[in-house]
Amino acid sequence: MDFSLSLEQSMLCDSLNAWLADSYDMASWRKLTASWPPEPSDTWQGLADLGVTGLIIPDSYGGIGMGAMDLHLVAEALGRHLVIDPFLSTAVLGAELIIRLGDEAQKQAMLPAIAEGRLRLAVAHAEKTARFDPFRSTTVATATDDGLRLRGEKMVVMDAPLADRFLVVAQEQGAPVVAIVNRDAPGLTLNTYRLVDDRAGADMIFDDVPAERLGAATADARKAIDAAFDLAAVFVCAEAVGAMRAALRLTIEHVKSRRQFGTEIGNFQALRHRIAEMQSELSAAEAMSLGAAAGLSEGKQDRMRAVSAAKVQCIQSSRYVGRNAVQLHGGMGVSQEVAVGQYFKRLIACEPMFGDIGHHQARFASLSGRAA
Amino acid sequence: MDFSLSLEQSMLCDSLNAWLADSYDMASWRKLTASWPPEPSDTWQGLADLGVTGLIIPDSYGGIGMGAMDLHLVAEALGRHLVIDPFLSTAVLGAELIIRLGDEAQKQAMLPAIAEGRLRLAVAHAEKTARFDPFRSTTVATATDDGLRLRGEKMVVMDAPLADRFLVVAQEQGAPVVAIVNRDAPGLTLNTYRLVDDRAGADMIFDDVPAERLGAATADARKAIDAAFDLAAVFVCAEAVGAMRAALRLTIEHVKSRRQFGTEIGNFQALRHRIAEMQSELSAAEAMSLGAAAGLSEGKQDRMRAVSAAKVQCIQSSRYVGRNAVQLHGGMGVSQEVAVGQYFKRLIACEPMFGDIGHHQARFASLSGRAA
Amino acid sequence: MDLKLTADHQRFRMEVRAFLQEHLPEDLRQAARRQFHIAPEMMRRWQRILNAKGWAAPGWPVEAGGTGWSAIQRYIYDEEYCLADGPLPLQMGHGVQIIGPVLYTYGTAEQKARYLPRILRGEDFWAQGFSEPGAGSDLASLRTRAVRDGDDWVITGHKIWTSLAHHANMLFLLARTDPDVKPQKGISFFVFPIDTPGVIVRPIISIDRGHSLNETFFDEVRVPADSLIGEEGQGWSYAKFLLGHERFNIAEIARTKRRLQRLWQIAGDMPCGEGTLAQDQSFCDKITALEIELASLEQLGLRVAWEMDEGISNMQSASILKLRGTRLIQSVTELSVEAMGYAGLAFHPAQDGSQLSPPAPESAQGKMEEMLFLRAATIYGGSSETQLNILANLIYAEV
Amino acid sequence: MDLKLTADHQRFRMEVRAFLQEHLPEDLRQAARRQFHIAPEMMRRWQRILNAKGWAAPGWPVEAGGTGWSAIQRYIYDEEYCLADGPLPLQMGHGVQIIGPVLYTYGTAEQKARYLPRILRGEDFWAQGFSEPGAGSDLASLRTRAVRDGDDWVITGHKIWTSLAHHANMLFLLARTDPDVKPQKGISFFVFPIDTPGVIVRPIISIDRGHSLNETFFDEVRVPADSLIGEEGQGWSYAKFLLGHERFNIAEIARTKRRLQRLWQIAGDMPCGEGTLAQDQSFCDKITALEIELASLEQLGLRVAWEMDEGISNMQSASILKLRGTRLIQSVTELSVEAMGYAGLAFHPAQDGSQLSPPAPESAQGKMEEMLFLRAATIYGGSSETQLNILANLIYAEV
Repeated sequence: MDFSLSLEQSMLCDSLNAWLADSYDMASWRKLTASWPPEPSDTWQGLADLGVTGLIIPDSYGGIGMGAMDLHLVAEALGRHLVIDPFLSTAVLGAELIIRLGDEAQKQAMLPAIAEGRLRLAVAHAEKTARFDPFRSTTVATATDDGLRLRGEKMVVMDAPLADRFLVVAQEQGAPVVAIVNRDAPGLTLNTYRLVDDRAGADMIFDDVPAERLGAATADARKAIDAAFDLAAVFVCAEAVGAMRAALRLTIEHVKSRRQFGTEIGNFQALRHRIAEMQSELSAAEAMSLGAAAGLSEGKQDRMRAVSAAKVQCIQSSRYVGRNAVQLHGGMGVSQEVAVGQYFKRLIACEPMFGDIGHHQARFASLSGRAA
Repeated sequence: MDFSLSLEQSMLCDSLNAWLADSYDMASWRKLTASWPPEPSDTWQGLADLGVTGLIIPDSYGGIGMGAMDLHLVAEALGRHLVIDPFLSTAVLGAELIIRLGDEAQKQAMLPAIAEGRLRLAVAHAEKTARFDPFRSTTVATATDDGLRLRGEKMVVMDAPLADRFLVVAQEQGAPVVAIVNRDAPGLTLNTYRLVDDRAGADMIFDDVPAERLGAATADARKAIDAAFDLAAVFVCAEAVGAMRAALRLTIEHVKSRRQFGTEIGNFQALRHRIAEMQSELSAAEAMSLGAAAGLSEGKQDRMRAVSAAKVQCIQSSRYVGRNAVQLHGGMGVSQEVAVGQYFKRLIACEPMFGDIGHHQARFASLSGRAA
Repeated sequence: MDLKLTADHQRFRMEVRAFLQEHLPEDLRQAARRQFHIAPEMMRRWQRILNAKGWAAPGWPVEAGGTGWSAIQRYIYDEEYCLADGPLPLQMGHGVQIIGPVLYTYGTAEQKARYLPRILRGEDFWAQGFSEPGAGSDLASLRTRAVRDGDDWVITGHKIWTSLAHHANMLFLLARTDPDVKPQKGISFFVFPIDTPGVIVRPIISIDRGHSLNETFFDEVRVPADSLIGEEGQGWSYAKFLLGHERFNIAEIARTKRRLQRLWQIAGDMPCGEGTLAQDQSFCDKITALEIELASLEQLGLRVAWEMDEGISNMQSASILKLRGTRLIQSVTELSVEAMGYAGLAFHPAQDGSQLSPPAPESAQGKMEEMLFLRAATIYGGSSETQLNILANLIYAEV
Repeated sequence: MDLKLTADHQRFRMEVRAFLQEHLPEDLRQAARRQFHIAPEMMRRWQRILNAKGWAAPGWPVEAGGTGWSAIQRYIYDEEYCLADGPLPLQMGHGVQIIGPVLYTYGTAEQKARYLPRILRGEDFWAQGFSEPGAGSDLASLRTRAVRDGDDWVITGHKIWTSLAHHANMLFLLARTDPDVKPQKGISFFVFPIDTPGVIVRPIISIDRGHSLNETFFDEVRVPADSLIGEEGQGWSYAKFLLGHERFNIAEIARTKRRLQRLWQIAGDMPCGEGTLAQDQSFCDKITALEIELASLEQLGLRVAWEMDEGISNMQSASILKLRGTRLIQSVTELSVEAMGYAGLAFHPAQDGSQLSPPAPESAQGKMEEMLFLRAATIYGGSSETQLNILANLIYAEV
């Protein structure tokens, strides 16, 4: 057991943090989120140049082959800076699905491209008729001579407006399948919109869209999707931890600078205690999130239990930290002009991703041994 | 709509409060609760002399025929002083069951005796196998030529060690029945113990115990029991409101008198806010409890909804007020020597009575119209 | 003690319900359901309909042109109004609820005649200027000043949170007219047209991407002597006069009752497992807990309404209502967002128009924006922390 | 970073589990399950068993007679110990956990030789005298004084919350030896037999009707010079040295894990509707929420254990563990009482004997008493409010 950073991890964090401080300060963030529809920015190439888009991609496919703990560090840093690049969609969920499910040709075609920053993906999994269960998909894939055909609808596909290709979770004769769809595929319609945290999303309609199956027809797509979603959920937890840390820091700076009734408002004991409780929530979320990252390499039962506990804890902590960060900023907390509100919205956006508090509490309960 | 006290109510409150201040101060309370097994004290006669044991009993049976709102005032006062007399068992639940269900002879025999302080009752309704539903009774009543015979067990019969007679909720061929049992009935065993709040209770075993049916065999015992239990639940809410009020008052006095770090601890903002939140909880509980008392005369649906909302709100408020009252007293809060712990325990004792928070939340939900 | 509504009250409720059923336009109901910020033109139309009925100002006395209703009648009216999806009255500016009462209580006959009828008819749209940057709850520290110059006052300063100032044609504000007395004294109350030279309104976009808030700058704004309301130096006490009633309104009990109905609707529209979220026990438990909190708040609200009618001033209850009411608003709006799942992430204020068919069901439209904007509910009108401070003072003074 | 326990750790866990399975007496397990206060005779017997195994002092270094275990090993040991229903070590007094570390760190060779073996063998039962009436968390304001008189010290004063002093034969306390320096200085650390003339122990019965707390009075208690531990005037810093580790223990993570298992058991034993409370979705949700809180606390605890082994002092984490751990203790014990329904009301401490067959199931025995006593968990060892004060100071100092 070792909680300290390895040399490799320290170097990764240092270079990433330096780049973020430079390229992703609040002013840059505001510029990046100002225009609509969103345009690909050179921040993506910046992340690729740092190696992080290939973080979990094996060396043999041009990545650096690091693990979940390393990804946790990266996610925290990205969350601290409210990064809006399609990192989760491409370098985490997309890459993991390809690694777990793709055939050799697909890996060769896509993984190095992700590592080098040449490929952006979006993963279409949510549907109006299924709450958080990707296997309740009503999007149907039909096998034809030259691949698959897709019919159905997906909603809130994060990063879709920026994606070069899509990975679509569908069902083929009742079994889950992941289909690769090109952006310019005939029959594909995108309705794009901002997400609440100023990332980009879209609803997608598939009207007999040609697609390619990810991996062999015999592969266990269910298992791969389950594992990839758990990795993605931990990424979201870590991102929330980063966002909480930044929101708390902004709040402390605010209460220490703002004066009322002749003193810094940070001196009022009720606010001091609130700050302390926020730190306590952040610590609990961070500890559990790291624990879940470690748990990803355990057996399925332990993995799912740790991930669900982390998601619930992180949502609860996010709510406490986010709400109080806004509250302690006073009126300016609800203004777009002040950064804290953006962190609040990122934390809100993290809630439903890969299962909300109700979903994961129920999953945790179903996995718990009720020992005597 | 009128929240003010009538002249009659003011007089009742004044005389009751004066008597309580005199006969039921903390020193007297400690004396009353010191001995075990409990002995009937003259406080019961004191309450009868004030007229309150006959509060809900009609004039025609020697009572003063007042209503639920008046009872609420009395319950609050009794809660403020942690009264341990069998008031709820006798003058509320017992009297109400007799009023609703009893035949003329039974009313004549028991109601004036209650009003005059000559009769103490205990109502046996809880069983190990049924959580809060008196109609899941496994205590069986069998009709014989000269009344009923009872077989079964009851637990936690409040005030049983002090009771002259028992009203026992049982079932007779699947239908609920209330049976009157004399203290000295053959086949009856009592295992007595203190309750957590220093009232007296007992488990009861009925081994072919002779009993008398309360009311006619054709009477609707279910309806009467339901209504009487709702009245009792509101009484418990009001008692909790009184106990909360006293606990809050003690706590304010404590924080205003205790000094630390060179100032009254009550000046610390975190404690000031806690006190304010306690008052807010108390106000919400009081408002809802009074609303439920008013709701007792509405139709069954509205009555049950108001009572359940009140019980849930009062338990929640009790928890907040009780826990913080102890906490703000510091170490002395967990000592028997200091009054606040006794209030805490009374509030704990109020929780399960006539349905706990889970029971009433579920009941409320089942009654709620989910309007579109 | 008799806590039931009378038969007269029930008849009144039926009258209100019938009127709203017939006269509240469907487009306004829909707008009120879907979005937090409503176009001023729609609000003016509605105000004219209310005025034709004589209900333009539910809180005013008859002689000022109001309904003369008791507080309990207003409580009933508000409940029916909210359940019918009536738009938030403040979307019509601060004329009816804030400046009206100040004018008919402290204004001259001439001021009343000039302003009150225009408010009733929806002709004037009023913005308020109380808060200042950096002052927060410390209202007495305000720095905007008004200096007497001949027959005029010259106002210079900076206000913040001037709601809807960009729609308003009239403005009222507090300014310091005497810097030499203690802070609460020496503050006066002014009203004037917002297009008076020297007034600059700058929008503040809130985190819901909506525009209802503004900063307002006053650069030597010259207004005539009769812009002063009441006595010079008494502005602070007039403002305080408003606060108790405002806290009652901010608690939004009836509106939250409607929000809870909407929440059931959303839950019923969201698939979950084999059924809907409204069939998910764990989620239902969360709604039920909020319904019970609402039930006790309704009881508290009725008591406060009765006290208002009896002339009993209960400062504790006003703070408790504000405190609990705004927390409940936030809990209900947060749970509404939770109900939406992924669909809540799609962010599309009406003015954005960036998509065709929203992923969230009709019942949930506007709920994310509402939740975001209402983070401010525990901040404006005296923050929760301020209410706790006030409460503690009142409680300690009693014991 | 590698957050997994090693294979060595797993082997250690198995060794502990096997030992406890074989050697922890069933009557002690039962006592630990059923009641909060355990007879000293039982504890002494257990201490002798542990000592025979060499595990009498898990936290001590080998040279002092301890196990020399790392903090992570101690964490694992504690978990196995609690899951096996081992009795709370503090029921054996404050020898192993509190005075031992002070003695082996600051005591003279002679003091170590005299006291440590007797602690290990369970021969001495130690009580602590830190708190004073009216001082609360303000430890530095203590007023008990020790005055040098020839070769002796003469101690006069009044201590409160001297846990288990009525079972103890030895006592340690803090007393002021120099009234003229600033409050934190001038405090010294003393140990002496509790039967020294002038010591009077008065019981404090707690709201669970149990007796573990006392007030202790010192009326010119004369103790020899070597009763002083370490340097004169350094007592405050020795006491502070203990606090971090104590906070870790007070969080009772492993014991609460066991409490949650027990809670499932109680729920399974309580009928509810057609089934049991363990089948009631709403109740299960409440347990699950606490299990998740425990899971994150376990992660936090492991990190703190690792930091201890690395020699990293993290004062924030210690306070956070105390804060969250004691809240969780209270939530779990409260929910255990809630689970009992009516049966919880029957109050029967072991010494009462007023009834034959308790209405609550075996799994729930002692739960009401435990809940009541543990209201103190957020008060002792630095109240929650104190932890928040400490935390805020540490956080502000960082930014």
